[in-house]
Amino acid sequence: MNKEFEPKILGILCNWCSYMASDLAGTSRSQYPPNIRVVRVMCSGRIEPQLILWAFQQGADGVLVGGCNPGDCHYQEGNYKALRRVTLLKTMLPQFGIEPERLRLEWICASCAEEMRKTVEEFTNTLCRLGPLKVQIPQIIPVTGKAVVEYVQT
Amino acid sequence: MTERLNRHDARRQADFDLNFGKEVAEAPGGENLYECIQCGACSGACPMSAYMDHTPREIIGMIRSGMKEDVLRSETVWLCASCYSCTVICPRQIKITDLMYSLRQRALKDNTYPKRIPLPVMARDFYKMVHRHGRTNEGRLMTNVYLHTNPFDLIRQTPLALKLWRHGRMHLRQESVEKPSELRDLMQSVK
Amino acid sequence: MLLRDEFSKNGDIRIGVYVCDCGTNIAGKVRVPEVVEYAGTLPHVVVAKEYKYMCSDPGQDMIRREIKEQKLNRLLVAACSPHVHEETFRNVAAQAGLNPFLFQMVNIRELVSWVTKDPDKATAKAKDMIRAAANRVLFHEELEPLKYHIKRNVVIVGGGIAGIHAALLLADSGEHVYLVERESSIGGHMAMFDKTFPTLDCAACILTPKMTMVKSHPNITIMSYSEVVEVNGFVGDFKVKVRKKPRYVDEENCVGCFECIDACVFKDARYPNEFDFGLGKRKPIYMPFPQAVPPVPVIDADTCIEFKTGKCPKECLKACGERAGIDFAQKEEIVELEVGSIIVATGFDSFDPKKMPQYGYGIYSNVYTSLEAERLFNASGPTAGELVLRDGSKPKSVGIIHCVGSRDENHNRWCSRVCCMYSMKLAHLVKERTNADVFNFYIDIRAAGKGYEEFYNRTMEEGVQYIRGKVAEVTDNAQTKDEEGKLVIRVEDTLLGMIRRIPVDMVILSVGLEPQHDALEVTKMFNISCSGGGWFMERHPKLAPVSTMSGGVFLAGACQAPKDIPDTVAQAGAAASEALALSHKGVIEVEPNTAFIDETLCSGCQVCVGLCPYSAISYDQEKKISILNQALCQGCGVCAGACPSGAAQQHLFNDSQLMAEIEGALAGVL
Amino acid sequence: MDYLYYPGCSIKESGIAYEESLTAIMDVLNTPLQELEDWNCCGATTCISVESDEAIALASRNLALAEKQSNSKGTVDLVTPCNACYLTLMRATHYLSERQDIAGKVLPALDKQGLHCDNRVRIRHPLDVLVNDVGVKAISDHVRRKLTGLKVACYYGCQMVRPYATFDDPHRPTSMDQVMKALGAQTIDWSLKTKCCGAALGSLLPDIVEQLCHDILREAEKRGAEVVVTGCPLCHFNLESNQSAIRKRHPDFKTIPVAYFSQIMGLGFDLPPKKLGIQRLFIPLPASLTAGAGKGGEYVTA
Amino acid sequence: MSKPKVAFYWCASCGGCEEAVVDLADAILGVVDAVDIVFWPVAMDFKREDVEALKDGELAAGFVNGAIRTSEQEEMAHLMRRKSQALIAFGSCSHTGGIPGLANLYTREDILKRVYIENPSIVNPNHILPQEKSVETEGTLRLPAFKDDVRTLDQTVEVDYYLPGCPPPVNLIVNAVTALVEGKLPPKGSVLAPDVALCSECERNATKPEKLSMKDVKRPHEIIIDGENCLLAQGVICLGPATRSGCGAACLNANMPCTGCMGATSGALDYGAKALSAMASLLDSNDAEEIKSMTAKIVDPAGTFYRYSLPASFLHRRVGRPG
Repeated sequence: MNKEFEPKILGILCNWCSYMASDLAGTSRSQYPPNIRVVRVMCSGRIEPQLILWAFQQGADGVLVGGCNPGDCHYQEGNYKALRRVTLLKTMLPQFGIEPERLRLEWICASCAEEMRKTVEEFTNTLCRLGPLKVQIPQIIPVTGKAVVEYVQT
Repeated sequence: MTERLNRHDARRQADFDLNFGKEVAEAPGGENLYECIQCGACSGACPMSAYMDHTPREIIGMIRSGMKEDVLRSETVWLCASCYSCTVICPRQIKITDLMYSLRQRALKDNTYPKRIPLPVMARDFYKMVHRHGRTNEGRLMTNVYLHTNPFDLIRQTPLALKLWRHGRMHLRQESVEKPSELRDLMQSVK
Repeated sequence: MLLRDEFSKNGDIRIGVYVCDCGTNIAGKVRVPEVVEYAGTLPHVVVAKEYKYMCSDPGQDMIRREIKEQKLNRLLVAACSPHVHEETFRNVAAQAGLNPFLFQMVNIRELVSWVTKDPDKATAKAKDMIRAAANRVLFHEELEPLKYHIKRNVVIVGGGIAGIHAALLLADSGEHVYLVERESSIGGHMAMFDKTFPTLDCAACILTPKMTMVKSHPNITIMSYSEVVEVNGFVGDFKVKVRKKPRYVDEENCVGCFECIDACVFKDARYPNEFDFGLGKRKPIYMPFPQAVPPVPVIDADTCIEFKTGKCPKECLKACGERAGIDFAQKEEIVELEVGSIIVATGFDSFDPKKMPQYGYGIYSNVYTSLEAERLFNASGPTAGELVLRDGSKPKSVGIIHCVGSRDENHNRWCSRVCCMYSMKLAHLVKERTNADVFNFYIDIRAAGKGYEEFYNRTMEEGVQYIRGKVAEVTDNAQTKDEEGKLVIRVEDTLLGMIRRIPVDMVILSVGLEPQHDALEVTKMFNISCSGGGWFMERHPKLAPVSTMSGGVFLAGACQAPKDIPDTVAQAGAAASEALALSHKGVIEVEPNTAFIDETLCSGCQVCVGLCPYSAISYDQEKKISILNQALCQGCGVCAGACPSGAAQQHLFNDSQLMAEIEGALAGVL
Repeated sequence: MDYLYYPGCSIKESGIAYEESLTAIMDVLNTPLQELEDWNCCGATTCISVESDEAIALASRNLALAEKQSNSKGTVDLVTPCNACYLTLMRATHYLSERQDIAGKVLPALDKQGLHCDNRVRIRHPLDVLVNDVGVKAISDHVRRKLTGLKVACYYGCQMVRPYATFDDPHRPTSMDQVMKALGAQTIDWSLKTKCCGAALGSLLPDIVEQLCHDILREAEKRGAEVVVTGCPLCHFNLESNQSAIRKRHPDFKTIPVAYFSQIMGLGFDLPPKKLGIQRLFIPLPASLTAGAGKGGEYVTA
Repeated sequence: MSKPKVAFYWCASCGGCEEAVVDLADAILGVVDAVDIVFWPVAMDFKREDVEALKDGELAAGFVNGAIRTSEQEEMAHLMRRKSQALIAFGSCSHTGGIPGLANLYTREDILKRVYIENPSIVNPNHILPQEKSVETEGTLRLPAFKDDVRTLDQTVEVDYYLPGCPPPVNLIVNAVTALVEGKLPPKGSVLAPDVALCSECERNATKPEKLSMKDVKRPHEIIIDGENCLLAQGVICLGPATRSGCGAACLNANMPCTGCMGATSGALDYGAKALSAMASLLDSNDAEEIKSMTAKIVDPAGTFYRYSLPASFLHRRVGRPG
């Protein structure tokens, strides 16, 4: 285990449950590793692989997707959509040499501050064990005079 | 107990060691120690509690308060029969039986175990026998224990021993594993 | 898409960053001046300021002033959770003439200063989060809040004391209320009780008048023997489907004479009455209790001979005669209601003590639950208020065991809050009716209410024995003569530090409260969530205790957490006034975080159509693309997440905003 | 299914009749037990009173041996008839999966000796196997001598059902009752099925243990049991050997035979009493139960 | 006035793109009329030196197909860039990496080992691998360097236009050449194909059920595909919803699912991620185990969703971690 290594975690959290749980972790002053950066979405059903892979490309060593417990989704079934996407994405990550443990889907209810704390702590430990993830990509050479990223429209 | 305290003396905080509770909580069985609500369900369920100097609930309270001496010299931890009634009934899921084991270990290590009851001696004799042979022999074990505690008991138990012998329920041969030294190495390497 | 450089070229984005100290809440961990200095170096940031309390008047004034002076067109406040002050600062922006959705809140309190030990790391994390937001706001656009008209009807789910009280309040203020109750009578648990603590009012005397008022109120429609099966729509405009179960007695035609019950071919009541937990008996056609509302009998198809064999002489039908109240052909019916708000008052279940076999419930006949005991004490209960055991004898000693199923990690971890008090009440009633010896076994006495401690003292004076200790077991194993034929309670008397065995004739288990067995389905139906243990979750534990995360859905009573009657009634009143405030406002504004579909990009693949939980997306046969109805969209973003071509997007959470935010969040060196 | 068999030290001595009868009935039921080679003492509740890591290592060695000896690549069933061994081995599996600190020491130490513990061993009590694998139906199919009318008190003791076991209820277990009923016997309904007999304190604190045993035996007697049936060598020893002392203190107490459930099953299967170690009991079973057994003699209730 | 000069070059690709030019059939005559082809290794005998001899920017357009894997391809890409006014990435491989791009799931070392040592049809007892330079008695032999990864054309040089497809559909090529000749090209950076996904031109789109979902995942060989109905509704992964149109749904007309050669529309930044998200969202189950067993049926997710676009994806290649 690399003691020096401070993993970066991106948490994409559902507004109604896991984000509330992090809020509650704050109000209850539970202390957890500062390695997580949080992006709030209204529902885990908004979270898509493109955001997750983007996070890995941008330097995240792990991505935590937080949604409501099955059956508790504020938008009825958004969390199940997240479950489907994450499940399929996890089968693909190893092909890219990325350990599936680096992507974590957790159901953390709004009152589960302790679970939130534990999750971040555990995840940080897991990532310390796995070591850093270094995605290296070639720059796209932009057409002179116009900012272009990726494919550009007609 | 070292000396009987005067009932009218207040217990002074200086005699208490708050770190003791933390240490016990670290060891196996101590997991939920600080969640105890002193409800007494453990003591109520315990078949031995009526014979103990402190009930299991009191022991937990004493650990948390830091009454190290009193706890480690208490007979309670040795009277536990390992029936686990307390563990399954505890509303805070404290593993009280396992807690008793870790207190026994501590008492043996610190040499503060109560000398009046034979149980600590038996624990050591049993441990030594397993250490030496890898298996135990009931007859020999009890002989050792009685010799180390009260040899008169040996005489008192003779009729029972004879009865067991007559019914083919006692062997004198010390059974052992194939290579006791390997077993000793195993135990040595986790120390 | 992500044309970041376009902004840098334009140079017309002007961001103001305001970092709050929150006293020492933030500044105690995060080095705010350093963060402010850093924020000032971020692209497009033209001003970065620190202030002690950004949400205070001077703080707000400063922001308003600077938005104008510095011509800010993006606003960023780094302070507490958006759940606390997002609304505040959106208003500040709006007051200064800035579209409120060009604002972004950065949570550096709950997510940073309160959860991080190390000041260096807290400071670094705060910087990262501000950078993420500064990245994100580049892609914000002006939006208008969505406005909806609110319907004035209210549906109340659950006809216990909470539902009854809320219904009367709303109805008196002129709103029309549908009171849906799944049992055949309203009244709930309170109707089972004999007396109520601590004043010992007779429950029936205070409840039944209210039940009658509900019955006769022109603004209340009682839908008993009915259940909500589906809820659609949103705040102001819910469509609620209710299933009316057939009771085989026509509510319109029935005059409440009960001649049908007398006439039933079963001369004696022989089936266990569920309302009495089987301690009393009923006929196949029955009233659960005499004061039931509506006062209309119900036929239990499982026990009625006509339903079982079709060969009953149907004496009930004959007795009813021209009144034509009996209707064997009645069918289940689905009724759809349109309402503006919903009050969920579904109450609680009691813990099943069979899960704790050490207490002998279901094994020894003289072990009762507290609710069974309530029925025994009730004057209109199975024993007409006499406390007698199953063999007809009066107990000479009674043990009341508190916290059964409560405060126990193996079962329910919470304190059920009412058991201490009702156990004292039962102890008092035992004393009053039988003068038996009463032992109450408790872990802690929780008597924190008006007059509660006094009631505790009163029962002690009456001679009730209080033994502090959680009972280990109730057994019929007698070890001495005086224990023969008795139930023996084994317990550590923790105050005396000794193990005791106490023989009694009757054991009452003070069972805890737990969420209704089908609470989970209820949360799904009403789109609300559960907090720990399955109790329905309020929007905020202190500041919005009866609201839920779903707009227009309110909570009343024990469905939210265990409560006694005074608290339940108070909360029902609060829920009613929330519903009333909503309907009086007439119009509601909601955050425009709805989805939209870029028509030029959409191929009409219809992946999104089936995924939308609100059926807000449909396929347009003419245009051959998918169309989104903003009015139905609730803003989950599932469509945006699934859309394979990026045509479906979500306002405030579009791809560019989220990716820019992620990029900013991760750009720091940890 | 293959079952490895961990006898434990007591079974080889005072509890020898348990082994004899268990082997006999398992053979009848076509569920032979294969003894674990080179097993060592589980450490009982005593070693862990001295040193916990060593105690877990000691018990875990048996688990590793079982994994080695078994043909199965998946779960290995290790049957142990002694309640204390059952608990101790089960505790080792729990500690290894729950306490990382202990597993971190024990597993490498085992590795050094070429032994591996992959958490594949499932500790089974014979009653668990009989009720859940063999099945009550199969047992009653093998009954050759129906014990109709025999009143037995099933005594389970503590460690068979607490705290780790999941095959039966920790307060009101029924597996032994089911087995006895399958033989045609009648079981008494009592609340002391899992009350502690004093366990290992037996020989050292005779006064206390006598009293505990007296409570149990007297209740069984009072409820009309003709024999107390156990599934643990230590329970058997305590309940049986203390009776003479109890009688001295409580003259109204008679005696009541104490047998292993496997012995009673053997009698129901009409096996010769000798093969079941019946002669090793201090207090003889009712003559009606043993007379004619093994020779096709019908059981006639007294 | 002389005709505009154009050149074609072939990097890491299968040759199908060259075929596509030939497939212009009659239309090619028009092309030859309109332009002067000065370099086309597959069809005409011009050499690299001939291109080097041109003035910079002398080519009106350079068409490069194939991905960039070797040093030679990289050099040629730079050469074509220098000589062309408009450099056009022609076909999936140069656009987004194409099939050769799937090699990015393996390291360079793994590939060489597999091809030259482990391959059962290879006899190479001394485990000799290709060398950039090898000295033989006849002299020193040189081979282009096999680079560490596969890159798209625009990860190598600036690209002005993209003609997507594997190979690009004939009508798109004609449109592009016509626009070039007429000087009516769109802004630089454009993809010369419609910016809307394939469902828009797929006849089966009309057959979709009201709520589209996949009850199970089937590979095309596992079922008899119904020729009329939407493949997704039949449980077959069809990437039409995520893929740019312009091909006339050619594969669908041959009763096979779209595998995504045309790449993403402008609304998606990572083709595979978007496609994966859509397919996963359609799986008709809320049960974790069931979802697992359904996703397990997609045996090669990276190959399924990034068949033509791995090098252009966010992750670009298998992640190599330090240490």
